This record gives sequence, C-alpha cells and structure tokens, in this order.
Amino acid sequence: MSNGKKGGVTSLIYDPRLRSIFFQLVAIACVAGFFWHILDNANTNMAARGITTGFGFLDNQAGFGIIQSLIDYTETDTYARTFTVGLLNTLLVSMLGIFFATIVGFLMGIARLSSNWLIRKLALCYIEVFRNIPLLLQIFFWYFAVLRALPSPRMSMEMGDAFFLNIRGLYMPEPIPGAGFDYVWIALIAGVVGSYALYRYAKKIQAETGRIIPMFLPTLGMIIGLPLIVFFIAGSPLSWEYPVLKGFNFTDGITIIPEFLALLFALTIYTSAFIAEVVRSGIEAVSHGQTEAASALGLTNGQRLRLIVIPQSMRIIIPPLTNQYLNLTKNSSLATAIGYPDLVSVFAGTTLNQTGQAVEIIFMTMGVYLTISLVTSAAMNYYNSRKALIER
Amino acid sequence: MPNIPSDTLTPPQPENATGYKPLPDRAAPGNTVGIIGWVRANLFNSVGNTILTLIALYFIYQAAAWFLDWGIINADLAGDSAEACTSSGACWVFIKARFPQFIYGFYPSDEVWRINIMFGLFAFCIIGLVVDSIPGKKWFAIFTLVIFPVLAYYLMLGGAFGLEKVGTHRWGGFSLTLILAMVGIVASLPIGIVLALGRRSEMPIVRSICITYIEFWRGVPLITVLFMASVMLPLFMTAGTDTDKLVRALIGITMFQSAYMAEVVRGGLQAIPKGQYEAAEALGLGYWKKTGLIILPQALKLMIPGIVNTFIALFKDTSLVLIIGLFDLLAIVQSAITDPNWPQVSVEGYLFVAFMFWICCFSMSQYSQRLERKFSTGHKTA
Amino acid sequence: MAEDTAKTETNEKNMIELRNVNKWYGSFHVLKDINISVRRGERIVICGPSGSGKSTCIRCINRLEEHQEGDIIVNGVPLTNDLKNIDTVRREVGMVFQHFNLFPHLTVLQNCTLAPIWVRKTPKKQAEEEAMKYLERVKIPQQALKYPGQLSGGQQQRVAIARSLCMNPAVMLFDEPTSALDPEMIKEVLDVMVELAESGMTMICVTHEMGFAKTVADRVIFMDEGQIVEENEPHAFFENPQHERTKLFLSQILAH
Amino acid sequence: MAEDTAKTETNEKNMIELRNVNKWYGSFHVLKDINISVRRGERIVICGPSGSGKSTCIRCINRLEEHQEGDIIVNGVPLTNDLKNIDTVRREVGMVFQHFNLFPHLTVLQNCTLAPIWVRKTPKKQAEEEAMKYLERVKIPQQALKYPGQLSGGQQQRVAIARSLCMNPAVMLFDEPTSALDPEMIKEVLDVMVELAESGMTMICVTHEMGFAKTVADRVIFMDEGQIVEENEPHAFFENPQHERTKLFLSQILAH
Amino acid sequence: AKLDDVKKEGVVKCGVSTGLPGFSNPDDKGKWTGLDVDLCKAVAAAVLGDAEKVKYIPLNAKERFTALQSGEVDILSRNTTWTITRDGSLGINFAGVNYYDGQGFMVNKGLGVKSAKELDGAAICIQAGTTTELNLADYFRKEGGMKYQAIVFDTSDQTVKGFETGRCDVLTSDQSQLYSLRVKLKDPEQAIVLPEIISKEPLGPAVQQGDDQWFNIVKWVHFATLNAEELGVTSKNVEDMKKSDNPDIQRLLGVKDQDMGQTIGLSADWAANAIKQVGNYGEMFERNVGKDSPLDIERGLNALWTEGGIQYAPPVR
Ligand SMILES: Nc1ncnc2c1ncn2[C@@H]1O[C@H](COP(=O)(O)OP(=O)(O)OP(=O)(O)O)[C@@H](O)[C@H]1O
Ligand SMILES: Nc1ncnc2c1ncn2[C@@H]1O[C@H](COP(=O)(O)OP(=O)(O)OP(=O)(O)O)[C@@H](O)[C@H]1O
Ligand SMILES: [Mg+2]
Ligand SMILES: [Mg+2]
Repeated sequence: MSNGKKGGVTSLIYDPRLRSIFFQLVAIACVAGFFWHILDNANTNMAARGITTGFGFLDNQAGFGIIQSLIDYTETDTYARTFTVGLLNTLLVSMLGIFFATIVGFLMGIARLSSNWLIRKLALCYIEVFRNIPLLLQIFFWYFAVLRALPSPRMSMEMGDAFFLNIRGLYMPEPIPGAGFDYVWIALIAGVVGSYALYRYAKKIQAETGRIIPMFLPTLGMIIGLPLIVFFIAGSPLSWEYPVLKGFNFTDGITIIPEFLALLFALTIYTSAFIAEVVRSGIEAVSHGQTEAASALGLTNGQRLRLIVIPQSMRIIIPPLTNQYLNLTKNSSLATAIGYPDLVSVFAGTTLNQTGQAVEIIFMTMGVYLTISLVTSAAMNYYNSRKALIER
Repeated sequence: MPNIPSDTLTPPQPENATGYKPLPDRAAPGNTVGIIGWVRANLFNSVGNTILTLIALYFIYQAAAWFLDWGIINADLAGDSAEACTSSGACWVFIKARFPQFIYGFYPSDEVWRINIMFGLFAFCIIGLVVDSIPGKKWFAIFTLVIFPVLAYYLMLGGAFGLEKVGTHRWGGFSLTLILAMVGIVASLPIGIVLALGRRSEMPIVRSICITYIEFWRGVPLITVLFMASVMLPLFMTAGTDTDKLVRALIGITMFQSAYMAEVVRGGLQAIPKGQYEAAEALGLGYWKKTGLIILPQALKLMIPGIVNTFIALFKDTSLVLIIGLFDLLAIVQSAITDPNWPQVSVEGYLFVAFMFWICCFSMSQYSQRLERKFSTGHKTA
Repeated sequence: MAEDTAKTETNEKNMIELRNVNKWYGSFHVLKDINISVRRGERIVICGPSGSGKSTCIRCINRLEEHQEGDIIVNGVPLTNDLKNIDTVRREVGMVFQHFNLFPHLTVLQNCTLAPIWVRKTPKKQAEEEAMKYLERVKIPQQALKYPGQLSGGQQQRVAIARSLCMNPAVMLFDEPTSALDPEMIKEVLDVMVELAESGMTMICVTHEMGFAKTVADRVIFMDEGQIVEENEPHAFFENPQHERTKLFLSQILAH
Repeated sequence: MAEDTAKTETNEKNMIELRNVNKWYGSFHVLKDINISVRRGERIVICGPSGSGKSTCIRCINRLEEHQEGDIIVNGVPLTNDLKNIDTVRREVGMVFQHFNLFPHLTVLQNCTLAPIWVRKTPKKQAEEEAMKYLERVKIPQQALKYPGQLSGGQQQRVAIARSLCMNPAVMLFDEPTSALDPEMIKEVLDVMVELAESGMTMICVTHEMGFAKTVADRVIFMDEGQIVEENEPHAFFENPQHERTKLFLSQILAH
Repeated sequence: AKLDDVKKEGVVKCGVSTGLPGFSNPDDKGKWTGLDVDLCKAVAAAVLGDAEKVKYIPLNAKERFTALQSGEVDILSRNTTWTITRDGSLGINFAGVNYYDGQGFMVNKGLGVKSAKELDGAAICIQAGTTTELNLADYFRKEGGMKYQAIVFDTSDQTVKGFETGRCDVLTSDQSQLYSLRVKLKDPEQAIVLPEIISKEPLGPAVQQGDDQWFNIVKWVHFATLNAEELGVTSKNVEDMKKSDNPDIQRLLGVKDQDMGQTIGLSADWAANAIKQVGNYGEMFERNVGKDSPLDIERGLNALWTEGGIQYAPPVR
C-alpha cells in the first residue's frame, strides 16, 4: 500500500495497515505454531519409538538388488547410491515418456483436425478413451494383461537372432564402439556445426539476394551422411554384442525390462491423449483468418504452416504442454505399483522400509519432484514473458 | 479519374436488366452433396486421405471383429463359477459373480442396503444439480455439500441411530472410490477458497504462505503424498491419536487436492470483473461481505466446470490408494484377478474397471464442457 | 452515531471539500493540486478530454482510489487511512458507474436492498419497501424481480441509480453514466438524473452530455492533464470559455 | 516467368473475368450465374444485403473459396485446380479483410516483408525499403517496429493494406474493410483507399460506404441472393436505380 | 495404557498379511483364518474373553511397521522376522516366535533345477520390503558372486502371479510361505521347493515399544498356548483339565486361587479362555499349516522342545 496521509484522529484498530500487519502476524504465528506442534510431536514420537533421525543412514549399505540401473550398482553400495539409481531411472522413463508422448500427442492432435472424417473421429475416440481411464489401471493393463501374455524366454519371439521379445523383456544387441569410433563422433559434431553454419549462411544469402537455399537435404547429409561416411572410412569400428540365451535368461546385449515397457507405454499413451487436446486447441486458437490472409499473400501450404500457424500456436501450446510434461514426470512415480525401480519405488519404498527413516526419505523424495517442478515452472514463466504477444 | 473509354461506363447489360427475377436455386452438382458428396469431401478428398481412410477402415474392422468375437459371440455369461467359463471368449461370469464385491467391498452383506441408500441419495443430488429444468439449484448444492456428507457418514459408518458399526477397513470397491473422491472434493473446496483468497490478498506474508502451500502440493506426485499420509502423519500427531488408515489417506488427498482447488477458485475469482468489486465497495460493503455476498456467489458458478474437471482428475487418482493398501475399485478387482480359482480373467477385470471409470469420467467431462460452452456465451450477455 | 454528529457539524459547511489533492499512479502524476468545494445541494459537472483524470478524481472521493497528498473531506469526515471514516464516507456517497456494475446474480430488488440490509442493518421488509420507492422514482418498479441481465442498458443504469439512492446518500457521484448506452437509452437515464437534480440532491457528474450540463449544473469544471483548467457556471462556461484549451475541447465536443 | 507472359498477353484484355460462375455451400446455392468483367484500372464497388454472396464472390477471385461451375480468369490465368495457377493468381491479387488478419507475432514491418521475401524472393533489405515506402503511403511509417496488437483498428487496417501492396498486386480486393472500425477510424482508412484508387489501382471493394462508392467507383454492382441484380455507374445507380430491390436497399442504407 | 484402550474399545486391532494361506487369509466370506490370525484371536480371548473380538487390518510388507508405530494396530501378527534393526530402530518389540522359519526357493519343475547353487543368472520374484530381499543378496554374494535379477512386487499375490506367468524363474520367500503360496498356484505340482534354507527367519508377533504390560500380555498368551500343548491341555479338554491336580495346569488355567493372570493385568481365566476358544499351539499349527491343512507342513523346528523342536516356553509360575 502506498503512503497514506496523516491527520485526523486515527484509532489504531481502524487503520488498515495496522490491521494487515496484525493479520500477517497471526498468520505467521499460526503457521509457525503448526510446524512447531508437528515437529514437537514428531520428535517425541520418534524418541518414544527409538527411531533415529538424520541422514546418516545414507552411508549404510543397502543390501538389496535393483533390476535396472543406469550406473554401476551392487548390493554393497550405499543407500545414497540407491537414491541416485532411482532418480536416474525416474529421469530415464520420464524423458523417454515425454519424447514419445509428444510425438504421439502431436500426431493425434493433428489427426483430430484432419479433413478426413474417419481419422478425426478415431483420434477423438483415442483421446476420450485414454484420458478418462486412470493411469494406474492402464499401467496394470499393460503389465499384467498384455506383457504377461508374452512367451517365456525359451520361446521368445525373435527377429534375426538380434532382437528377442519375451515375458522377461525386450533384448537387443548392444553396440560396442571399437578403436576409431571417436572419429565418428567428431564427424557428427562437425556435421552439426556445419549445418548451423549453413543455416546462418542461408539466412544471410536470403537477406541479401532473396534467394532461398534449401536446407533440408544438406542438413540431413551433414548430420547423418558425414558420420556414416567417416564410419565406413574408419573401417566400421563398431561391433555388436548379441543377446544370447544362457541358463535361465538372455545375457549380454541390452535388456529392456517389461516393467519399464509397461510404464513407458502407459505414460506415453495417457499423456499423449492430453497433449493431443493441447495441440488441437493450440492450433484451433490460431484463427482461420490468419491462414486465409497468408494464402491471400500467396504463401504456400508449407510456408503458411511454418511462418504463420506454428509460431502462433506454439506460444499457446507450450505452457500447457510443459504442464503435461510435469504431470508425466510426477506420474512416473506410479512405477512403484509394478516394481519398476524408480525413485519412489527404490527409495521411498524399499529403502524407507529397510531403514524406517520415513521423514528424511519422504522429504528427499518430495524435494526432488518439487525441484523439478519449480525449475520447470520458472523456466516456463521466463519463456511466457519473452514470448507473450505484445498488446497495448 | 483515369480516362476510361466512354462505352465502359455503360457496362454490358445482362438480359434480365429490365426485369430482375430471382433465379431459382439449382441443385448443386451431384458429386458435391448428399451422402456421396459427404463421403467424397470427408473421406476420399485426396489420394492421401483415401489411403488413410482405407487403413483406418481396416483397423476398425479388425478391432470390431475381434471384440465381437471375444467379448460377445464367444463369451460366457451364464453360471456363477469358474467352471462356467468354457469357451475361448471373455469370461464375463467372473464380473457377474464378483459384482457385489466390486461395488460394496467387504461391507457386510446384510448392511449393503445402507450403501444403496447412499448411492440413491447421491444420484438424487447429482440429478438435482445437473438437470437444468429442476429449480432450487442452491438448495441442492447446500444439501449435496453439507447435509449429504453427514448422512452418508452415518450411513456408511453406522454406530449411531441403531445402525451396526461397520469399520472403515471393511469399506471397499466402487463405493470406496466414490467416497474418496466425494470427500476429497467437498473437503478441499473450502480450503481451496481460503487459499485462493489468500493468494489474491494484498498482504505479502499471507500471500506467500498461500503460494508456498499451493506450489508445494502441486509440485509433488500424489503418491508421495499418500505415502506421507500413511507413513509420516502418525508421527506428526500427538501420541495416541487414533488414526484410521482411510482418514489418513483422506487427509493426504484433501491437502493435495485443496491446492488444485485453490487454482480453480482463483480462476473463478479472476473472471469476476473489477467493476463488481468496486460497486460493492462503493456501497460500503467490507471485505468479507463483499467477498461472501458478491464475489463468491458469482465466482462459484463460473468455477463449476473447473471443479468438475478437478473432480474427474481426483476420481481417477483415487485409484492410487491401492498402493497404500486400501481396496478401492481397482484394488479389489486387481486382487480378485489373482484368485487361483479363476482362470485368466485379468483382461475382463481390467476392462470392467476401465469401463466403470470411463463412463463416470467421460460423462462428467461432457457435462463440464457443456457448462463451459454455456458460460462462455452466457456470461458475456449477462 | 459518529456520522450523525459529523453531519450536524458540517451542515452549514461544504459537503465535499478537496484541498490540494495530489495523486500518482506509480510515478505517473495523475491529479495535480485539485481544489474543489461542493456545497450541499450543489450540482457539479466535470468534463475534459479522455485521460485527464476525471474518473480518478471522483473515485478518490469515495476512496475507491487512495490519494497521496492533500485533504478530502466529505460531509465533515476527512478521508484518511482510518477504516471507520472510510466506511462513514461511503455510506454518505452514492456512486453510479459507466458500466452499471449491477450484481448479475441478484434480482433488481436484491441489488437495491443488499447494502441497506448488510450495511445499514435495515430490516429486510423495510429495505424492500424503500427500494420499491426508489425503483418507482426511476420508473421501473415492474422490473423488480428480474435479473439485471434481462434489462436493457438504460434500465440497468436506472437500477444502478436506484441502488445508490437506497442508501440515502448525501451526495451522488456519476462517472459517465450514459456513455456506455445506446442513443435511445441515454435520454431515459438523463431524465432520471435531471429529476434527481431538481429534488435537491448534491451531485457530481462526469459527463460529456452538454445538454445535461446546461440544464442542471450549478457549475462546470473542466479538467485537463490532471489539473482543473477552468471552473464556471454553465452559461459562462459554454458561451465564453476563458482558456484556449477549453475552447478547443468545446469545439470538438459540440461538433459531434 | 509465367506471370510475366500472362500479363503481356492480357494487357489489353480484362483484368478479371467471371463467366457464369456458380457456387454451392453444400446444397446451398450461394452464387448464381455471376458475370463480371473488370478492366485494368477499373474500380468496382459491390454492395448488397447481408448474406447476398458478396464476400463469397470476391473470395472466389483469389481462390479462398472454390467455385463449382463457370470460369474465373484473372489477368489471363484461369483459376482451376492447378496449384501453379492459383499461386500465380494470388500473387497478382491483394486482399484486405474485414478483420485485418494481421500476423500478431510479427512486427508491422515483418508483416509487410514476409510475403515479398518468401514468395517473391526479394532480398530482405530491398523488401524492407519497399515496405517502408508503402507504410509511408498509408501514413504510418513510425509504427513499423510495433506489433499489430499495439495499434488502433484504423492503423491495423492501414497496415493490412500496405501489406497487400508490398506484393505489387495488379488488383486489390477489399472485403468490407471499414465495417469493423470505430467511426473516427473509418475516415483514415477510406482516405488511404481513395488515394490508392486515384493512383490507378484496379480495385474491387465490397463496402457499404456509399460516399466512397460515389467518389471513386467506376461501377457499382448490386447483389442479392447470390445474383447480380443491377450494375451501373455510381451516379446512375444512386440517382436512378432500375430495380425495386435496389431501391429498397438504397432507401435503407441512405436512411442511416 | 494399551490394555485399557483395548478394553475400552472392546476389540483387538490385529495387523495381518493381505492374504497368505495358513497364516492369515480371508475366506470367501471375509472370515480370517491362519496361524497369525489365531494368535490375535487368542489375545482377544485372553483379554476380552471373546476370540471373535478382533479387527483385522490387512497390511502389506511395506506398511506394516508404520501401522504398528502409529498405533493403528495393537499387534502386528504378520509373519514378520525378528531382527536387531527392527527391535533397535523401528521402535517395536517382538513378543516371541510363533513360527521358526528360513528362507527358501521355489522353482518351476520344468527348469530341472535341484539346488539353489544352480541358480546363477536367474530372475527372482520377491516381495518388496522384506528381509528376504536382503538375505537373497547376501546369499548370492556368498555363493561366489552368482548373478541374479530381483523382480520386486508389492504384495504376495502379485509375486505368485509373477512366478506363475514366468516373469521370473524363482520365487524366494520364507519356506512356510513358499508352501502356502504354492497352494495358490493353478497347478501346485508344477513348482518344487528347493531344499536349501539360506537364512534364519524367526517369525513372531510384534507390539509397540514403551508399553511393557501389553508386551507381556502378548508374549504370555503365546507362551500359554505352548505350555498348554506341553501339558496336554487342548480346546476340547480344557474344562476337564480345570479339575486336574497338576499344579502346572492349575496355574496355567488359573484355578484354585492360582491367579497368574493378575500379574499381567488380566483375569484369572485368561489362558483358559484363549485355549478354549482357539486351542493350544499344536492345535493351531496343525489346523492352519500342518497335517489338517492343504499346506501339510512338518512340525520340524516348530515342534515342542520335548519333541525335538525348539519351541520352548518359560513356565507359568
Ligand atoms: N490503475 C491505473 N494505473 C495506472 N494508470 C492509470 C490507472 N487508472 C488510470 N490511469 C491513468 O490515469 C489517467 C487518468 O485516468 P482517468 O480514468 O481518471 O481519466 P478520465 O479523465 O476518466 O478519462 P476517460 O474520459 O477516458 O474515462 C489516464 O492517463 C490513465 O491511463
Ligand atoms: N463456409 C460456409 N458454409 C456454408 N454457408 C456459408 C459459408 N460461408 C458463407 N455461407 C453462406 O453463404 C451466404 C453468402 O455469404 P457471404 O459471406 O458471401 O455474404 P455477404 O454478402 O458477404 O454478407 P455480409 O454482408 O454479411 O458479409 C450466406 O447466406 C452465408 O450464410
Ligand atoms: Mg473515466
Ligand atoms: Mg461478407
């Protein structure tokens, strides 16, 4: 509130600023009292039950196995490491989920606006079915009803001795880069840099002469072709480690466990239904007049999309899209229901159970998700403030 | 004016220049109207679309054929035990046999009438609220939000009015799902209103407290909240406080949900034009009277679609209580599926749950979309 | 009651008094040294180009906006941060807005009785009777049970006037009450206002309806860029404006 | 280039030629046997009651709508399903819409240079210079770096006109360019259009601004129910309409 | 104190497993049966005089300790292994061992595996949050770094289902559980339990720390059922036995002014009630997991000390 004006008889209770200070003090007192109360309770309760506090437990040996880990992990590692393993697994499934959900969601959103009635209605069915069924149920469905129907390892479905699909998961060959593979990486980097340079050059040429240099094929060539050529010149320095059936299971190669597949399927499909709606409304929000105006100026179909429709609809799409990404990340915690070893499952689940350090563990777990959310929202607000259409 | 040859000033006169008669409408060229026109325009208007149409038709045919075959033609419906499932199709007998359990959970079968009454009352409330032609929406709303919960509480729990007490550990199935969602919404609404008002307050500390609360709960997954409620809440309570598992879950859900509700309420408050606040102030109404008499009554109406949408989200999310060991609809079906007495019935079971959830969520979302459309046209003119 | 004492005290004095009022929106100086005194029963018209601060000025009088310097005294009560004074002043001052701001969820009658019942604590019955009286005065008693959304703009504005009158204000403020109306409706609202003016109500009215100004105003105040440029009785103001700015403004207005 | 040859070929002929054009929306017959020829430099005003098919008619000319029967030939290029022809025609024809349809995410200057750069492949610098020339012509060069959202309606419509002019069209189509504007702004847009007309641009303009029609039109076409009812030079059209339907329409318009 | 609370509420809140035949399992009508269930019933009979005054709260492995800590259950009788960390840092007390168990493996017959040592590389189904999860890791490390994949499930139902559908080759759990889970299989014959026992798993009821009276009650109800078996007191003959002159029996059944119940805050006929309504340990065992049950588990370690087992109860005196 701005400066008020003095004078007159000001009785204190009627001064709005004093009132506001008073209310705020009361609010602080309530919140502080509440926290003090529960902390006090927690302390007495934990003391009474002989529960130790603190983060010391993180250095203790975990002693249990985790089926999927992106970093080296054995049972002798510490709980701190199980935390990292879980976090990485959460990030892995979230990132891939986001990637696929975006693709499927955009396809469905665009299908929803197709000129083909049948496609439009099919997309509508897809959206209405999948977003109105609980995600957990979808996860169960994929895991317990669909993937469970796959054959046993000995009867795997196979593709060319390289890919095997069975109830234990999907097995794929693992690429082992040999000597000289580094050159391929260098070529790839060179390709990316080259493409960027070409992009800058093309822009300059267009500004100066108006000539439009085609970008698609050269970029493709530089980013994919160049590394490929280098790869073959270097004598194909890449070997594959094929999965083999040894004893009970396939070993070697890359294994994708069914828990992961089920979670990924369910997250992708569920979220893509929401993304499709986001995309549809984003595109519909660009008025028909805009496309008409662009056509009337003689822009081609592709230019219309690239220069007019997409830039405008992306502004509308991106904030709710980010929300969906956050939802997906949070929803990945349902992994615990089927035993995919994500953060909640290994840390807030097994670790909590082994150590009994409920407060610390839940606190850390929530902290992780909260950090992800807040950082993303902050980035989003920044983006919005940059991209908001300027009005008067 | 540029010089234009004089003959152009009298343009070629059409034949009907002297006596204008409206031409009759002609029918459009045959291939652009009617069913054929529609099919051409909507299904086969280009090569790409034709291919898409054919592919889509093929898939629809496949799916429909499979479902007809598995779910209807070859399905078993008669009988009441696993032995009745002999054919290759779906075993709907399973659903039939377990249906009461799916709906009522472990509620004692002699007392099930109580749940039925609750369902009946609930349907009564909903019909009263949703059907436009029924007057007295305000009273229905008050009944639903205030009286119905009390009635339902005593009906379900018993222990008073001569009703046998049925502990919450025997609640389950669809009725539990409904209870979780209802309580979640009804309890989070007032908290959400307070939070939203706080978030719009001019007092920085109150505002930041509310923002912190809202952003905190919106930033964490519900499942961690449920974990917290089930694992940590007992630690935070004074020793010896009786904490029923269901109550703890409900506390968690309510805290979580109130943050989302606060955002819905805020949306409603923001939609009220500034002039309404000013007019109320100019009439001498203080903050609480202004809010209670002018702003909230209008905002609440605008919030209904938002509330329904939150309700849908919550309704789906209640299935997570399975993870902390409550037997909602999904959990009870899930555990029934593992019954060794029944053969492979997981697809049937999941389909049944999916169908129940879908029907509820889909009809609610249609309702909220209808309301949104109504408000988007209605409010401007009002 | 405090207000009663306040009233008797200032009975002979000015009803509204603005002394060297200054106001800023952020760093934008919107009101500059405004001095206005309005006697009981006086009718003032404020005019001026868009953005000149007219609305801000009268919104300060019932504290919808806070001023930062100078004194505003309404019916002897100074407007300070004291909530009690603000309440007292708002009961004395009725306000009619450009966009009516009726409460769409309440009937016309409820709109009118809301403040008497909740602020003045009048019994409902009595409040309704009084409200009907005022609705008759603005010539729409038959609409009492309708909702604002069902009325035309002119009718809505008349309800807004009746709603203010129900609080028995000592002063009425009007902020461009006719500018959101279709031409046919302007007249019916102006008629009500003229009738009100003739009954001796103290009024401050921001309007560009020069006909109205000429008919009823005791004084016309012309504002520009947050300042009072000229202040005169209507005849002199229109026939013989003193300042170039006023002349320019009048030429534009009258050309319409 | 194809367009150049096309131009030379038809230099002496009609710029736009509609022959027995028929169009249906679904089964609704919206254009019935429309015949219009527009010579280079001619200025046509189309008027008629709402729903009579005026917009549809001019939207067919740059193929925003497809017609089902008859021929439309623009600058010698027939409008068929051939995408190349459509492109050629659209480059020749500028269009100004009722609701401006500026691109809100681009500055005024970018709005104007977009099509020259991407369609005509003009170097950016040159495109900007030309755009500034046209912006000066519509009297808003100083707004070049603002976004459309920051401009008033009249200014936006002038930008829309400049944007079309930047493509150097042979013909300009206007679809009720002033009807979404506030009265003060109508004039500034009409001024620009009159100036454009006087410079010899071929124009077809759907409008109800009869003043404009009288000042600049070479011919006025009156449409009703998808047909051309009357076609005459403005003087004759307004003073001495031939048909009852026209008379009725004019009496309504002029009463305003 | 807990005893007063229980008396006031008139019901013993008993935390049991969500479904483990032989130990705690609801039947079609929702009636709970099993060894763990019987222990709660015995406590209810001793404290309240009525074995049916029990409220069963099904818990999965992850939530069981919280439920006990928070007082949601009065007794956790849920095949829970007694370990030092659980005593030490979870704030709970084990009141005895009602089943001496050890962790074992169950495999599909078709795999042809005869010993746990052949399990290198196997996928192993396991229930999350159990000591078995930890023992397993130890065992495979001890056996020269054999590899395995742990597939964890939330409930034992899911674990069995996972094993049955082939998600894993091996199911590991306490041996008693293996037998009981095996009955749940569609074809129990398809699975065999391997002979190795890789850990000690003393299973027993647990109570919250800090209430010694309640701790004693639970402990001594269990001992009473053991003593009853040792003394030959059964649910059938308990009334007759009240007339016995054996002072041990008299003290146990609280007849002839031998009121031992009061020392732990109960009435004199506490043990008599429990035995009459639920039976002695031997009866409970045979009824639920032994000869008279589909599980058909040998007494083995769980035989009385007098019969070569290690079930040994302190005297009632
Ligand atoms: N809340 C505000 N914050 C900042 N500036 C404001 C605010 N309200 C009004 N202004 C500015 O203060 C100036 C005076 O506004 P005011 O509404 O009093 O003008 P007015 O004379 O009533 O104009 P009009 O005839 O258009 O209603 C204007 O320049 C306006 O832009
Ligand atoms: N996309 C469409 N689908 C179906 N009917 C349409 C469509 N667009 C226009 N119409 C109908 O075609 C008729 C002519 O429309 P058009 O917009 O050309 O009229 P107009 O003369 O421009 O009217 P106005 O003066 O209101 O702009 C109207 O009856 C209209 O309802
Ligand atoms: Mg104003
Ligand atoms: Mg039109």
